[in-house]
Amino acid sequence: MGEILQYTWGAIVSFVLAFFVGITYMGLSRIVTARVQNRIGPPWYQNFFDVFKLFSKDTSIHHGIMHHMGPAFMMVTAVMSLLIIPIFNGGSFFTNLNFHGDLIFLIYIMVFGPLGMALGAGQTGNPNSAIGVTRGLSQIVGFEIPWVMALVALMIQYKTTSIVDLMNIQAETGKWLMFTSPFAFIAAVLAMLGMFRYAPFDIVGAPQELASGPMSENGGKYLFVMMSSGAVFAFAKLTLYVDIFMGGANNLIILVVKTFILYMIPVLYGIVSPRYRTEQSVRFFWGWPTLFGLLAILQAAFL
Amino acid sequence: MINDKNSQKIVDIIRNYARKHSLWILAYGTGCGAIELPPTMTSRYDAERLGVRGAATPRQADLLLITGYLTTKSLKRVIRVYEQMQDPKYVIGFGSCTINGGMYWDSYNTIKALDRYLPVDVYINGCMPRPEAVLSGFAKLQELIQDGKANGAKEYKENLKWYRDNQKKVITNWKMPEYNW
Amino acid sequence: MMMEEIKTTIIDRIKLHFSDAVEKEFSYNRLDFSVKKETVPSILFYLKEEMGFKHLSHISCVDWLEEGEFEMIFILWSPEEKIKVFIHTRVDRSNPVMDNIDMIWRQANTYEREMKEMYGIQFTGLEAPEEFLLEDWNGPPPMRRDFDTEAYAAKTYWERPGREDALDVRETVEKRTGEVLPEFAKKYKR
Amino acid sequence: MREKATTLYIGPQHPGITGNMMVRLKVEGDTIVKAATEVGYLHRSFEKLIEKRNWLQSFTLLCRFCVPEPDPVEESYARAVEMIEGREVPERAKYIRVLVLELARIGSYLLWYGGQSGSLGLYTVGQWSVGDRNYILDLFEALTGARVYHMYIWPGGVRRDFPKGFEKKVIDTMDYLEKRLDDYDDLMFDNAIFKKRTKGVGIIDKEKAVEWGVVGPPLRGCGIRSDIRIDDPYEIYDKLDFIVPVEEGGDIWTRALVRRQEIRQSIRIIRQVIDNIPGGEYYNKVPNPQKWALPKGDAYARTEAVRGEVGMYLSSDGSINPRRAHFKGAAYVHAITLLEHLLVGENLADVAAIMNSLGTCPPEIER
Repeated sequence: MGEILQYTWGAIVSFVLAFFVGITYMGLSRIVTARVQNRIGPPWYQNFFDVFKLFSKDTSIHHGIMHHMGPAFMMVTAVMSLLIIPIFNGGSFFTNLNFHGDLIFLIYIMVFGPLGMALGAGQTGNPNSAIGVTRGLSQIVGFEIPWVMALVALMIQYKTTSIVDLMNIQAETGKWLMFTSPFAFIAAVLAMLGMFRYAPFDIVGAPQELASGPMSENGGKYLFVMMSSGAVFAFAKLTLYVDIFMGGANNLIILVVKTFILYMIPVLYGIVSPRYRTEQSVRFFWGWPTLFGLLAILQAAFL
Repeated sequence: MINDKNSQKIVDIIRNYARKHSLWILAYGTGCGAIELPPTMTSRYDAERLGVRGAATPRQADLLLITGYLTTKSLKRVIRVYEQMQDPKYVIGFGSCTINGGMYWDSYNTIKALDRYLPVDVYINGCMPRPEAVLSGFAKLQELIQDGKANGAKEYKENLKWYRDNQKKVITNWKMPEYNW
Repeated sequence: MMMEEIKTTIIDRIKLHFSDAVEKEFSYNRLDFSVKKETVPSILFYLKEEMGFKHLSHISCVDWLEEGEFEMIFILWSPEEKIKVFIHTRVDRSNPVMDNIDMIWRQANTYEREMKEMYGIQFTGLEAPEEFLLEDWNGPPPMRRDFDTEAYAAKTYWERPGREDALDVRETVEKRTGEVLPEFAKKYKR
Repeated sequence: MREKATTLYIGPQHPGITGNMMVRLKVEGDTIVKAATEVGYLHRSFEKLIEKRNWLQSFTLLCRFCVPEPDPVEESYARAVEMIEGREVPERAKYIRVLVLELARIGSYLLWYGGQSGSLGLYTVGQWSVGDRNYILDLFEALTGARVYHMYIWPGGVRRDFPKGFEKKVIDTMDYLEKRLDDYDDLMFDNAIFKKRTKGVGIIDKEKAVEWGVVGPPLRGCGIRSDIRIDDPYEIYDKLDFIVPVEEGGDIWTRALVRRQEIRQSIRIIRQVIDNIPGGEYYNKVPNPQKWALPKGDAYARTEAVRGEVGMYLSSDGSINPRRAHFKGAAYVHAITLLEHLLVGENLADVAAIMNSLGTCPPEIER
């Protein structure tokens, strides 16, 4: 009984944490962007206003049940991946629901959200959504390959499919995996650029062509769910990267610092990049990132 | 408990505070006033400080800027766009041509007073309104939202027939879906 | 002078091929021809293909209500000779029919769509959507001189009261507020 | 297997569209098979209204023809009036006019930087350049009293002389801009992704370009040296030393390159104007505009704007009102027949970029 209670508490606390940190990061990224663009930019808590406003907006559009479910799928994905990703090193409170094989589970669950979104966007009948979703799915095909290759390399090298095991290995040897298997790290970071959908890989929701793509029919509460799931998912992904490559974190401050540094990679890269077309971005991911993924697997298999 | 009058008041204050600080403009340059929007959004004036930001589709936007004169052809699209927006929504009339026709007073193709066709919350006068004027318009709208006085959308619903009659007087071929809020 | 020679050659060649062309010279690099409307497609084609007037600069139309005619002006530009040629033609106002020239220059199609909508000039064989600038317009072609835009606007649109007497702003200010105009401002009065 | 074509509307409410117009696309997958434009959302019947105004009153309407760069329209109109009447313009006014036109060109190009890079998702350059455009607008404000609509170039000269210390302000702004332009280059023209997105997209055929009515930077981007400032010189352009840049290729990239060099040439022209400007009168005063009638006649004045050739056909019947003022904007050709032609076969993602590279300006189409 106590165990279940602890798990529940852990889930709630980590969700709230992920929500706040994720939304704050979004606000901070807006400030960083603004400063690069010679502006002052909004306050860091701007996105809380936005999220709350979206939540309090009326929503009178209804395109069918899948349209309702689309954002929900995204939220489910975000929360589920958050729950199996351990947030801190060693501590049992935030270990959450990890199990052996959770890396493989993650690979599956992380594409579940966009797939659900695709169904939802398809039902809105808006051609912009439909085209945006097909672009999004093709882009996923692009960055999934280096990403999976990086994970497979880690699995081969350390003969485990558990995130906690990987964290323990790092804690025991004192060496971060980003140094012991650098190729996997490079491949994974390049894949991360696509995962976060900042420029140059933001063709999915490009306002200039698609009027924000899959989101174009989703306003008000739908957009609230999507924004907050995006924030939670961003935090989950960043934590995952910190866990498996950067030795995890022992307390909140280290976690925030590490994730923020990681988060700045796609943000800063996005500020100075135009966007790729879909086929160009897929070609990009199947080029150097995949090569690094292959190198990582070779390193894991033969070294 | 939550429907209690006083708690509703508190909820309203918080809600209005959030709404006020997060105005998403629909990216629809209906007229020449749209030329002063890029300067308003960029470094010297930087409207993003006030939480003003562009939104790509009517579903996501809160604020419709009618940036100048509206031709009858445009008016039809603007009405459609306005009705697709989700409550709460606000309209800012931009420039003197939305107020009384401005220099287009004898043109056969532009409407002369915007508030006959759409509920306008704030007018910004001038032709062109300078970015400072635009910012002060935003600030005025924020004030109205905080006080709960920016009720254009509500008026539109209540007086829909009056607005519709006016709209249909100008748009001869009315082939549009009905308002579905 | 160089330009004079070019102009004379152009006039000679045009006169040779098109007997109804009446030329009118302007200073520097402008040359005008008036032709019958039947000649327009052939003279344009000749100018473009044989004489290097590759660039169609403008097509305009003027309504001469008093004379009962539309005047159409085609302005061509020769990138090599740096000279522009105006082709004027007159179309009967009661039965305005012209030949379509959009096979010579594709962009003439746009001009013709506008002329058709704004003046009611029919172009034989023009393939284009019905509406160009206006939508659901059921009045007379609006650019004709006999269409009164002010009366139409007064009839169709509601006008906010308060600007009827504002023909001269200074006078209106004086009248409405009782403010006395300074002396220097009075000389600008109507 | 044949895919079914979807109809996709871009505009009038669309962030990617420049201004207020619509492009109706038939799309198979990501490829456009058919494009049709629809304009008229901004038709204010200017030309009808000008017939009801007198020769000077028209200026309130003229500057609203094309909002990003109103001065070439005023210049065309003023020059057409002068042609009909035979009015002399003082030498100093000619220099000031060139200065205003070139400042407007720079301002408009800075806005174009924003549009072109924004259409490809590179918002930073746009934010910088549109922010820096304010300095040009400051100059306009000092000179004409308005940021956007200047109504400054009048028949017979210009409306006001330079304010005190204006020359130095102009030179300072030019110095600043020259420094900033290098920053834009680093981010935009040295950017591999920008090159990838623009090279080989929206190619205009060089052989057909003149016939199709392509003018301005798009034509120069095809490798044809054509600029009204040198072909049909007006004001004092024949006395100035500047280069008309030309690039071979005809795609978005070469058009961008042409514009990038032209903005530097404009700065060069402005420096020359400030160095060589003569003193004297700036305005050959017109009579009372309420009674000012022009002789019977017509004129067509062309000016090189950033979008290409803009012209004003003016016809006078000897009265105090214009008989007809017909404006031709470059976008009138570029954004309708040329755009419809260029879009076929292109990727859906490039629509906004192509429209921006052609300098589409709907208000000047519809007037």
